[in-house]
Amino acid sequence: MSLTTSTHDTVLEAKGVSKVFMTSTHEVKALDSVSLTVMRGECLAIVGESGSGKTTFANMLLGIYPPSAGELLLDGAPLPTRRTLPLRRAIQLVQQNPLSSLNPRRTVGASLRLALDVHDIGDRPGRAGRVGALLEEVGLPSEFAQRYPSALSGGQRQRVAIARALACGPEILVLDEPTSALDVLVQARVLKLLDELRRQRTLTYVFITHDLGVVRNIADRVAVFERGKLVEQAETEEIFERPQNAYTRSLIGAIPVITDEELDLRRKVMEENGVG
Amino acid sequence: MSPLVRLLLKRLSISVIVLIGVSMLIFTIARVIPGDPARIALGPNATTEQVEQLRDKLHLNEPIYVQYGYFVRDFARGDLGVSLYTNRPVMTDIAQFLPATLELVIVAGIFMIGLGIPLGIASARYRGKTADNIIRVISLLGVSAPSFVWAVILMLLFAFFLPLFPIAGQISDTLTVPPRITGFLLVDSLITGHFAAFFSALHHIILPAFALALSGIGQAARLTRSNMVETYDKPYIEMARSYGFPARRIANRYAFRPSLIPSLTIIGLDFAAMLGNAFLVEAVYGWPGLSRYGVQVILRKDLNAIVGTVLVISATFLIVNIIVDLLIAYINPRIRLAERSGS
Amino acid sequence: MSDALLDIRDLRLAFKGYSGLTEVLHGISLKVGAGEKVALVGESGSGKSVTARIILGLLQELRSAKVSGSVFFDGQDLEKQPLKVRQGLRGTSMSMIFQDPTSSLNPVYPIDVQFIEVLRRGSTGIAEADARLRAVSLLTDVSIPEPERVLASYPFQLSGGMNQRVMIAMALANEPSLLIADEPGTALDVTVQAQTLHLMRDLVERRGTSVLFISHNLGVVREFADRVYVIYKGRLVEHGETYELFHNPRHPYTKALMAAVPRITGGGIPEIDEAMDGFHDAMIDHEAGVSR
Amino acid sequence: MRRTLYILLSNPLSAIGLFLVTTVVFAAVFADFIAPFPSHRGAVVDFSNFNQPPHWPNIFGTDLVGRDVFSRILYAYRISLMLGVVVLAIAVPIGVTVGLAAGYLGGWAEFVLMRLTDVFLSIPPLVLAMSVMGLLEPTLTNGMLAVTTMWWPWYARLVYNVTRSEAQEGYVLAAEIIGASRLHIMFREILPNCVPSIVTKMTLDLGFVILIASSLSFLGLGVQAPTPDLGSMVAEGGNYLPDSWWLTVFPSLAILIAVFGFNLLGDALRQVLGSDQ
Amino acid sequence: ETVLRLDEVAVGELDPAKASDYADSILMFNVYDTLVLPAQGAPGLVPHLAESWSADGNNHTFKLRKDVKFQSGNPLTADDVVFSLERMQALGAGLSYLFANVEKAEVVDDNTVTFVLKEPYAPFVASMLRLPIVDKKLVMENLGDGEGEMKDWGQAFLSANGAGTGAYKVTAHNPQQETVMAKNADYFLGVPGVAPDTVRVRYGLEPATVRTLIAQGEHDISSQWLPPEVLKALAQDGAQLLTESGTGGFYVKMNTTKAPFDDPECRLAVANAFDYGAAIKMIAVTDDVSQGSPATGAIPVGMLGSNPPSDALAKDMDAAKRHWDSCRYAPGDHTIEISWIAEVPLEERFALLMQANFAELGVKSEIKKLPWALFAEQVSKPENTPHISQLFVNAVTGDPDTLLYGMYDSKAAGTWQSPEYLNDTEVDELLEKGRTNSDPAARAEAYHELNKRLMAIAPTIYGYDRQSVFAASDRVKVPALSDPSKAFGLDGMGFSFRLMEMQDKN
Ligand SMILES: Nc1ncnc2c1ncn2[C@@H]1O[C@H](COP(=O)(O)OP(=O)(O)OP(=O)(O)O)[C@@H](O)[C@H]1O
Ligand SMILES: Nc1ncnc2c1ncn2[C@@H]1O[C@H](COP(=O)(O)OP(=O)(O)OP(=O)(O)O)[C@@H](O)[C@H]1O
Ligand SMILES: [Mg+2]
Ligand SMILES: [Mg+2]
Repeated sequence: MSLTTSTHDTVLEAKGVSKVFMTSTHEVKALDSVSLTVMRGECLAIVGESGSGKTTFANMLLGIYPPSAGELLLDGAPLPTRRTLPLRRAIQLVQQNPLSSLNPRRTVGASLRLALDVHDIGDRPGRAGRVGALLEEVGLPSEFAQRYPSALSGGQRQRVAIARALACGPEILVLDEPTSALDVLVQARVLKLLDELRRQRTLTYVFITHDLGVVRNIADRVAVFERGKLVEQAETEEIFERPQNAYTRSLIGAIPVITDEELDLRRKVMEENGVG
Repeated sequence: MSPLVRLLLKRLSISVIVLIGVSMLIFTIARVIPGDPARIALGPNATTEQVEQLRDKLHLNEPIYVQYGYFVRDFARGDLGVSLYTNRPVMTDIAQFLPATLELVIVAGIFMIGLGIPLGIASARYRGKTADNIIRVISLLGVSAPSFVWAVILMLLFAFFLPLFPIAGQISDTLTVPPRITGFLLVDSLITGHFAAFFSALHHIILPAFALALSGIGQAARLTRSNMVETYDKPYIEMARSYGFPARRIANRYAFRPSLIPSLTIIGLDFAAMLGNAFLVEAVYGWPGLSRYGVQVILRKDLNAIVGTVLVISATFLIVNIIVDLLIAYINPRIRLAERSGS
Repeated sequence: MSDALLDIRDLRLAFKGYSGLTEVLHGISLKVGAGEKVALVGESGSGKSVTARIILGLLQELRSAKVSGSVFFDGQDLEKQPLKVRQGLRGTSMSMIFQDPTSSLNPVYPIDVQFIEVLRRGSTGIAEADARLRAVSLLTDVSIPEPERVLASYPFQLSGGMNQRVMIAMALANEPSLLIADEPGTALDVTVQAQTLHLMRDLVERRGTSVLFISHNLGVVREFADRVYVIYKGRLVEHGETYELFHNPRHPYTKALMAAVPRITGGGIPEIDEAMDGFHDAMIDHEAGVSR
Repeated sequence: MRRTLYILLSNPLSAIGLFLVTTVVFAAVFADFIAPFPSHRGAVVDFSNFNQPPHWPNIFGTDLVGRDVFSRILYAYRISLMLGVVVLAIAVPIGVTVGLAAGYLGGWAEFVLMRLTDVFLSIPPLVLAMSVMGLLEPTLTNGMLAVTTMWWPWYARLVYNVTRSEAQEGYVLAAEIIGASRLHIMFREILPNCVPSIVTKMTLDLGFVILIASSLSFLGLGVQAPTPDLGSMVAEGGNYLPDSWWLTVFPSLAILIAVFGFNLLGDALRQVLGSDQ
Repeated sequence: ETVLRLDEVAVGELDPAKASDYADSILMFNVYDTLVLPAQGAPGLVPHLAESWSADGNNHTFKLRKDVKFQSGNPLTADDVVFSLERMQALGAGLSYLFANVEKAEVVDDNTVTFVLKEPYAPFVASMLRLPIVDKKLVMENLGDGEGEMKDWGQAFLSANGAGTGAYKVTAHNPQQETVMAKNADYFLGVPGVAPDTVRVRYGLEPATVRTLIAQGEHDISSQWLPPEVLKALAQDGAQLLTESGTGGFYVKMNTTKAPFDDPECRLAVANAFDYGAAIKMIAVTDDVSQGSPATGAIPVGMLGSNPPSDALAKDMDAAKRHWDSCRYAPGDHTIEISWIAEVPLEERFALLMQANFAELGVKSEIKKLPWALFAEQVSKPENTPHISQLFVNAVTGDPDTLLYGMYDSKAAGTWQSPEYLNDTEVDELLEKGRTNSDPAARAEAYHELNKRLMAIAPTIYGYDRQSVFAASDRVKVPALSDPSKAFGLDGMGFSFRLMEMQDKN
């Protein structure tokens, strides 16, 4: 199922991107000259220890703040921090926390509608119908448009967040730990949905997560961050079967698993890594 | 430079800007209040030439920005001008009346914090119980009337019908007033060891200070309660409970300090608002304070005195707020240790 | 019976709200033997954390919570004990690692203040310096690189993972006989998580501590627990030895749960049918008849 | 709505609050029918029955020119409520807009707007109100305007604080990423989340506006005789303490009851709307 | 030692050249002396600092006593008198307008001084009651900053210190809080032992406070501004009531330049509609004591030119209606603006009374409360002056000229006293006659005529003749305010502390 990169062109590129945060006490180098490419239509997973700069990278992709050094390119053209509407439309985000990412005082419908209104998608009367269609697309009944986020479960909220990101018809979807707050059953449903959507709409995903099990099953390629640096980047198979970097190996070696086959795989990696 | 010092400097510079804004605003306002200050000052029988002379002397015939220039020049020399109403330097008047008001407001502030916060803590600790309900109703009643209504009600109850407290003034008439050192009667009488005067002053200040403080007490209790209740729902309180710390300790140590942070800002504002409200109470209790002077000078369009009084009150307000901010910063490590700023 | 350190019988819980009572637990009975590591797994919101909080007696004080059933600890019915006794157990004989690391530490006190206070619960009158030394060694145990710096920090200055490790160290500090660990690894990387599991296992072996381990990370459960209870919407649906349960899940919910875990060997995202057939089936106990 | 009502009525304190507020509003609206002496709202003098303690039919006594205090209190409620409503209707939108803009836009807008707010907040309210009156004729309308001038900064500050914390929420970021305009984010996304705090403060404030307005009328600004006004009644009656206590005590209690009612209601609303500042 | 405590509503102005109101007068009469004093219990003036005086055309010469020393120890000389007048004229504040007609004062010798008037002015000697003599030497030593030779004329110094010959010395003065005075042992007339040793005048006490303090024996004499109800309550509690008979009245002034009051018939109509009886009832304190007595015309009873008490004015609705019928405006044409001074709550009640009375004529009115300063400003232009202003006016020297000239002379319009803007040649002529004719009988005649004319054209509703009522504790006896035979015909003079007697009860 994984798509080979050769048939796809580069859609997004980071060239030596760094980010330094200045706090009153010290400087935090959150990202240290990271260069990576994202191919059109692929799912690139970003994994790494906590605090390694994954969210920072995502935020810069979305223009929330500018890189301290380096540059970002979209389709080969520089990606400014101040986004025009079409650029905004092109890259969308699904946030980590599904509760806070939805306005508690606005109905689900209103939140979805916003994207349509801002980007002037469809004609005004048609938009209500589109909202319903979007909800159905993420597997929710269209009546949910009338509901407030507080009346939804975590998984349902996350689906609404996905629907909203999809509403403007983006090319690239940045997903920052979209399932970490969900239990495995719900997580499986959301992942399935994401996978299907990607196929249907030929989307490009930048998928940030801690869960290597998830990575294994959804990503085409994996980028591993450690302390602000990109330490390894390879196709998913490669990462799991033949991890090159020591940190990557230790990650894979420590994944808690539930089946014997998985145990075998893990053991293999651990042995290569020299961990007992 | 420690973050606290940095914060202090930042707040101070902002306050200076605000104070400049206040001075411009009040300067303009004082000059658009109808009524010719010169005419009012000279009395109804003054001739037009006399009025014109005084207007010239006060630069009233010049454009307002020029007048402001004169004001700034004099202010830089520590001169606020002469009050047309008392014929004394405004500084002298303020020095005379500010301490009485501050004394009243500070005692009221002590009531507010000393009673309001413990009541709020108790209320939160026993939330849902009878004690909580009683405290809630009391504090709600406290905030349900302005200080002057409380002043009148308290006076009626505790000075007229039940003569426990004197009804007016700062000190009993029969006592000699201690020499003026700080201007704060309570302090001066203590310094000079004049205990009769001290107790008399204390006796006199209780009722007005309490009237002034009542809504503040209610407000402080309510705020403390609601913030504490919110804090009680925080996981770290549950965690403290899971370690079996006694309820008292949890209330006073674990829950109180975090809940104080949001309360403090409002309590600070309230405290400062008392400065403005004091005049109503001062009027009822014949308290020789600044707020009353302020109202008098406004009615008489005593330009210099208006500007001076307002500046002093604003400055006090700002100082109180700076103190509160520093306190918050001190309690809240987040502000003390790192002010987050994006690059 | 008496060998179970913790014995929960027919625990029920309901919350009073504006819309009336909402039942959350519908009669949970579970046991944790001395020195045993028992896991409680299940969907989010199924009642795992509330069960833990009831054991510590934290929920009972909530006016909106209606609790019934009994909790035996060391043969004593806790519900019948005076508050003082219950409070005395907390932090000494039982302690808990809370689910949300950052918000479970007091934001206005540095770690050392909080840590020392916890240590004093265990050994009253311990000198400040000794307590500090002990805290340092405990933090080192949970792989914290600069324990001194961490002690001097406020929670907001530490990462979620660090805070979680601090909490784990605190919970282990007084070597309780019952440790309740509510999702102790959520904020940790897999490597650090493995380290903390190792630490808990060590405590169990050394001190005979019992652990009630709550998680929805089935991989971790499988590696750590001796026995597993599966909970679904306030009811236990399956129970058994870890190996048994993972190799032969029998309840439809357990099966679905197992199937939903993405495997690192690949195979795509598992298919989950939307209909939750049989999730409400009666409980399946792999040990029925086996007396413990 | 029915749920709200149900919740209000199920708690005795909020039920009392609702009852008091309803009573006060009812009294104000139907004063013409309830007041035993409707004409006493105006310039009636009756020197055969002046300065009398409570007696039938003047249950709250009579004032210094012989008017029924009870009737006047009923009519005073009318003025007070109107004043409160009008002042808030002007002050709140101004304050809210300033607060939203400062809190959300940050930077220079924040600096300028909040310093401006600080300037207004740090001038004693009465001075501020008087200065406005200084530019205008002393009438009821202008009195309202004056009170409004001193009132908006409080809302600016409140909304500013709420906005600042709301702006950190994910939904704001989400709207930004979608590309929503700043106006949309301020007024459609953030504002609804400030509403509970605002509504609560408004109920609490309604009482205080009444009080401040009366302090103004003491200074000759605002409501003019013979229109009854609670604050002036208290202030003027205060001169005749303790002998003619009814002149102050009843209007004081009237203020207390009305404001207490609004506060109870505000508290209850705060719970229902789920906003504890 | 005995302490007398009293209070005044206003701020105490200590500078004698700026003294204008009652509180200032009390300070002035005790700290300073004047050349003459009003006779007690009778009209006329008696010598004081001046032993004798004589008039020669426009020149008035006063012979000073030789034994008078200022509180500073400096002897009083003619130089001081001249200085006091010049200072008064230079500052132009307070009651200096009384001396606008004085060309100059000249030192004849150390003890003789001559005032040269520009025009004949019959009640000139009475106006000496308002020329307190200040200590020139002391003032010159304490000149403050200012331009010109006289710098600030000692204003800064005199606003905080006394420089007089008076029976009491200022020991502390805070214009808004209190003034404390002590006996001057070296007073040239001597101060009796029973007079209070110390006097404390407090400012701005609330009526309720004064009421309670007196009842509790912590206060001695109230101001005259206590509302009648409070006085009544105090009297019932056993306080004594002191009175000072009026040299003035309560005047309801109509703006004669504004319709409908530019028509005398309309003015007469409302003057007749005014319920004089209710007004008297309103100000009654006890059966015997009242804050006023029925007015008989423009001049208070007992003053030169007044009508007898039997001519008391009364409400007459028929007459009122008749007058309005002959007025060129219909009752509904205008809304009458009735102002009242915010500092005088009693006036609100009169405003209400008028509103009710006028309504009987079908006249609509609206009430407007004005703080004093705003009022004083507004009345300087006829178009800003309300239809109706309420004022208490008195003769500052006891002579009708000082009462009426300022109110009704067309040249005096535009001050707080004259919101009528009356412009009537006959009135002007009579006023001129009254002030220039030196023959008392002719003056009396002129004022009678004036009184009649003022009744006929009714620029004012003459509410009542004012009488000041003070509540006092029984610690103090004030013959000048309780015994008519000891009373002075001048406001504030009754508060000569040296004539008071403290009953020491401890
Ligand atoms: N606004 C900021 N100011 C200062 N430091 C920041 C800021 N945002 C992030 N950082 C720091 O930058 C580093 C990278 O943070 P980031 O959130 O990108 O990590 P992450 O890889 O997303 O971690 P996690 O997996 O825990 O979400 C961290 O050390 C963090 O403390
Ligand atoms: N204080 C409370 N008031 C009302 N309902 C509550 C309260 N605490 C918990 N609940 C409800 O009880 C149910 C069980 O909550 P609990 O926290 O035990 O879930 P959980 O199994 O720990 O889930 P998760 O895996 O997400 O932590 C949930 O539906 C929750 O909404
Ligand atoms: Mg992140
Ligand atoms: Mg949980």
